[in-house]
Amino acid sequence: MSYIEFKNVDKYFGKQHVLKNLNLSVEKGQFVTLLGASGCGKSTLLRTLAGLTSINSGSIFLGGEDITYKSPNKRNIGMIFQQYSLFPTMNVYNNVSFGLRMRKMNKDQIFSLVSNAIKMVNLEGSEKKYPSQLSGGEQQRVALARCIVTQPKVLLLDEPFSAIDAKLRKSLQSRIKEIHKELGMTSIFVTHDQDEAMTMSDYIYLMNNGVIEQGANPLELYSRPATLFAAGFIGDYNILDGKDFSEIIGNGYYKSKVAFRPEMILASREPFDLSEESVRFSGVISDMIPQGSIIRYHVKAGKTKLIVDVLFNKEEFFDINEQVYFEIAKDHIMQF
Amino acid sequence: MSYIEFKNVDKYFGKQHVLKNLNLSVEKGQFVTLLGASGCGKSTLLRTLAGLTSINSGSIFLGGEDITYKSPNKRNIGMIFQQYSLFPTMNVYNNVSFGLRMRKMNKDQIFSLVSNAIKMVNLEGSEKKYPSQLSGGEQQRVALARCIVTQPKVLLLDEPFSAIDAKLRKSLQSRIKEIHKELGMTSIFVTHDQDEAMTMSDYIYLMNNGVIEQGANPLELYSRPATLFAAGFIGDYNILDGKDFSEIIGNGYYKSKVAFRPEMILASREPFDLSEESVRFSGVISDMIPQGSIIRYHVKAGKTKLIVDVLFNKEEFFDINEQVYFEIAKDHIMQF
Amino acid sequence: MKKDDLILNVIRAAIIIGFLILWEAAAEYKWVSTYYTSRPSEVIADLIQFTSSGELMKHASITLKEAFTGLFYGSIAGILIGLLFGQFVNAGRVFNPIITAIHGIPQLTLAPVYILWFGIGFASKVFLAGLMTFFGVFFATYNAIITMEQNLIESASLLGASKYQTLIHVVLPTCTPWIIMGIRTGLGSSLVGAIVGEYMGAAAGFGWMVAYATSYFNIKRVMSCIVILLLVGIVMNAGLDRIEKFLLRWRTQTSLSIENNTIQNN
Amino acid sequence: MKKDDLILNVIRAAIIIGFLILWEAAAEYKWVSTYYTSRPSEVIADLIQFTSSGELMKHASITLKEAFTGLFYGSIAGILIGLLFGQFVNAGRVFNPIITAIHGIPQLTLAPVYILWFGIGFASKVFLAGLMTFFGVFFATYNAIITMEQNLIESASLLGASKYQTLIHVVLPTCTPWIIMGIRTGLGSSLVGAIVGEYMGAAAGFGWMVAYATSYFNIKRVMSCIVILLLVGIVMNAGLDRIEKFLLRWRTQTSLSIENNTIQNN
Repeated sequence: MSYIEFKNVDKYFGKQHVLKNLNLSVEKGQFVTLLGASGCGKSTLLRTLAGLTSINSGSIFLGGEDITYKSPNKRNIGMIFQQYSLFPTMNVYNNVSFGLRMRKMNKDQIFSLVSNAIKMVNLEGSEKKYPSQLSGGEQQRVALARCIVTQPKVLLLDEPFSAIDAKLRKSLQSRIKEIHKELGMTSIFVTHDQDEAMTMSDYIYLMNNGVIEQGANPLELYSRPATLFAAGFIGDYNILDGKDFSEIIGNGYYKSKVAFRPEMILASREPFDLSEESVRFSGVISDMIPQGSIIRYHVKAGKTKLIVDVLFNKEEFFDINEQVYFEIAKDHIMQF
Repeated sequence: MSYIEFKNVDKYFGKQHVLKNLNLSVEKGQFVTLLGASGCGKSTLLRTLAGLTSINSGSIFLGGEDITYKSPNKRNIGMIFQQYSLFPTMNVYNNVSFGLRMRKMNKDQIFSLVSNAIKMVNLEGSEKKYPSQLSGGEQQRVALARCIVTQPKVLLLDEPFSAIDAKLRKSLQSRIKEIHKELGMTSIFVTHDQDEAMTMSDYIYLMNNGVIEQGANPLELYSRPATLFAAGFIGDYNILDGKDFSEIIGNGYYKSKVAFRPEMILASREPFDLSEESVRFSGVISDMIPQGSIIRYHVKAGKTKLIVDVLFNKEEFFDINEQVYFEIAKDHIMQF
Repeated sequence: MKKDDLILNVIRAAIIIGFLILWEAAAEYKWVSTYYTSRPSEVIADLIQFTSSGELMKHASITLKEAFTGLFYGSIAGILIGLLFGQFVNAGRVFNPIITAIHGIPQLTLAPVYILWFGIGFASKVFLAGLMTFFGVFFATYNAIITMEQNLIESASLLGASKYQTLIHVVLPTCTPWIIMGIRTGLGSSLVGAIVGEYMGAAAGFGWMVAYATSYFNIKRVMSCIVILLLVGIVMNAGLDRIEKFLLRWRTQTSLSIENNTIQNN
Repeated sequence: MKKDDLILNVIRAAIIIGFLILWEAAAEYKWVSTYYTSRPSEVIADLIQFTSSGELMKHASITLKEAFTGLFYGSIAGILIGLLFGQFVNAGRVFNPIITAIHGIPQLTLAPVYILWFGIGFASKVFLAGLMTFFGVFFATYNAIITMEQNLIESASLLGASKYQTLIHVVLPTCTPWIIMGIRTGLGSSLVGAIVGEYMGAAAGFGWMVAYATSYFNIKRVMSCIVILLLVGIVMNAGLDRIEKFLLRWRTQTSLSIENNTIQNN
């Protein structure tokens, strides 16, 4: 049995079926992400594990023990919320020491544990500050320290970065990942941001509408989406009707939907040689968008619109309205 | 003379020198971006053009006319703010018609202009809704319609997307760009997000600390930053001490700072052949991060840390701790 | 949700009816003296007599007229002065603390002075009611203006509105919720002002009736008056809710989402 | 900023002194009758006499004792019942509208009844002052609890706090600002309650003094009382500001940033 197990879990809010006979497992020490659009049930799933939301049927196991009906203050699970979860009336030190004080630990022990936790999140010297005097990123670091100081069995992160601006977000992400490794914690992270999920996770559960669409490691999820939904959610897959695609490559082979990634397409001013392993088509550049290290071309092939990504390491570009030739290996064309 | 000209503009807030003898010009019909970190003076610059903030010295010209002391309600300049700028007591129709009503235009004329503007931002049918009933993205579209209906000489956009979530942001960006082209407007856009700036602009002014660091079109700014600051701000340039870099490539040639882009580096398991046009080094992979269409490797070469971007179009990767060989063309190494 | 509300209302009604029965029983079995508390049946009988004799209408209309006249002038003055200080920011910064200090004197404690100045008739009550309304409306208006989102005013200006147009079309409507809140508080205060003013010295009115009944130990009439005040309060609040809902239809109806099953096993 | 404040205070002082001079001049040159308005010099003389004779202390201490006793019991009751209904949500949903309806009766209008019930002594004023405090504190406490950020309670629970620990260490401290605001309003209301109660029937106290002075047309004494009330108000508010600042030191000191040069050429 895995460290965390959800078995046939169902949850309704009124008539809304939020979690649908859901099964899921997390191994000890993993950093697992629940990825999905808002309303897919990912936060509810997290809250049921914490005990903040009850379930209608099924069971939840943690470390082999059935915790389905255990109250949240006895589960020893840490959780970081999207925002506003520091106690506003307490300074940083008292926030972090809260969990230990509730356990009536002695003062010296509290002091050494809290100091250590505050050091881990790089907030030494801010012990006497109040949450209102801290930035959003600092507040989340205090929230993190407040969790880890109690040595929880699992750390839950409910979109902890969404209120934090882009620059700080990256450093906070890597700090959390480091602490996760350092303390050998088991962490479950909820996000709607696929880049965040890809960067941070050992394993990703992609959720949709109360069910798990796919569970896989990041690279596998990215390169081998199991369903059309997964292909649509992850990366910027070109998703076309098989009929339309067959038309532009001049070949009636493809039936249902096809999906392929924009960076898998080779582009050239000259036609490609024929090959058994790949298909070819031509199109006209309709837009060119530099995106960091890549250039994204919008291409019109017949009536079909596609995107093609090219590494931005040359200083010559295709022009708008230029006719360009493309090739893609058959291996990289997925069908659903 | 250009359509918009700032001549030797100075602005102080108290003792703080926010705009430092600044000169800038914008051609008619251009989509120009002021890019910079918060506090660099970009928003202040925009506000001085709108007349919302006065300047201490210098002059501002619009269409050849000196508007330095003209009051904002006579400048005929449209502006979209970061948030909260719709009149909460008016429904969509009345918000959009506000500018025309203030000019006492007749009702039929207002109706046709407003209907047209609302159609342009795809909000037909929402005329009777109040701002509180609209999403952030819809509110910004109404704000856009409210501006364009008065046919302003210039459209100013002060970080209009920062309160809007990522998915909606893209469609709003392209809608604004389309309308800009359709109406042949002159637009000035303020942002701290380099990706946004790259995607949207005809021309970018990079600002830092009250002065303009560089003015260039997006591709030029990306591939030929004029200063070390520009290189640090744009893209994810590797910026190294010349001494350190000389050391890892085994060549004493580089003196001051060097900068090169992560996607310009070629990577291979085999050593590269010697060449006059490029330098070579080897390093150990310390981390691998999939980022959309690319894989970003963190590399340790001696004591120096670098990042290397590779297109994510193979399914084989370098392993963590693997020794890898790298090559980069001398042409792509910038020195400051 | 509807069903839930119904159950709540049934429970509330049961509690109130239970209380009335207990009160009647307490009087019937002499657990308390009706000399001090009267009893529901007596109060109802008196209410009917009080109403049908036309006395209620006579006294109530005097008091309401005093209160509403005060409310009207107090609100007008509060809005105008609030707008004035909101527009001329420096004047506002000078005078606002002075007005706050004067507001620190509880106006009701000055009732005797106003009676002295304006006599025991209509004017003194109107003045007291108006004064009690004024402060609330003034502070509401002034604070609404000075804390108003600057972007709105800037947008209006960029769209070509003059300062006057901005005031009429943007500033005033945006401040309406706070002004209404001020007037709403004022409505209660003006009634209190009028009634307490009548206690201090008057020859008619609802307050006079209460004071008069008390002095003759006519406890059932006092209770009748309390019941009427309770009803007036409920009706007035319901009416104000409606008016407010109409005037402020541009605001979101925030629905409190109550998740019932949080921390249930604690 | 400091210099700015100084200028503002000088202007304010000038306005107040100017007003006093005008008042004195108006009396001197008989523009108004001192019979109705007295004059500053007379008021100051009376203030000195009133204070030095010990009368002020005697009456003020009675009134303050009534007010503070009422404030104390009213606040305690308000906090406790607010906490109770905040914890037992369903009870709160049943009773809150009933309490709101009762609150709709202006308490001061019931002053005669309380005099009747509790006599013209200490008890009736304490009851009135307490009642006037109770409602504000109750609503403040109750609303603070039911609108409290759910995350805080959930965090406390996840960190191992029991329901009781959460109440003591998280809920109560987080609600403090609103409770203090309620008590603050209550302080003013309780004073009004005590004074108006004394108007209705008493043999001593500040309110009795005002009513007594008025009935003998001793206008300078009435003015003295107003000045004292003004001073008490200012001192009390300043004191409360300090206490609040200390208790709420965890809240940000939001500094209003005023950009002076917006839309200046309009």
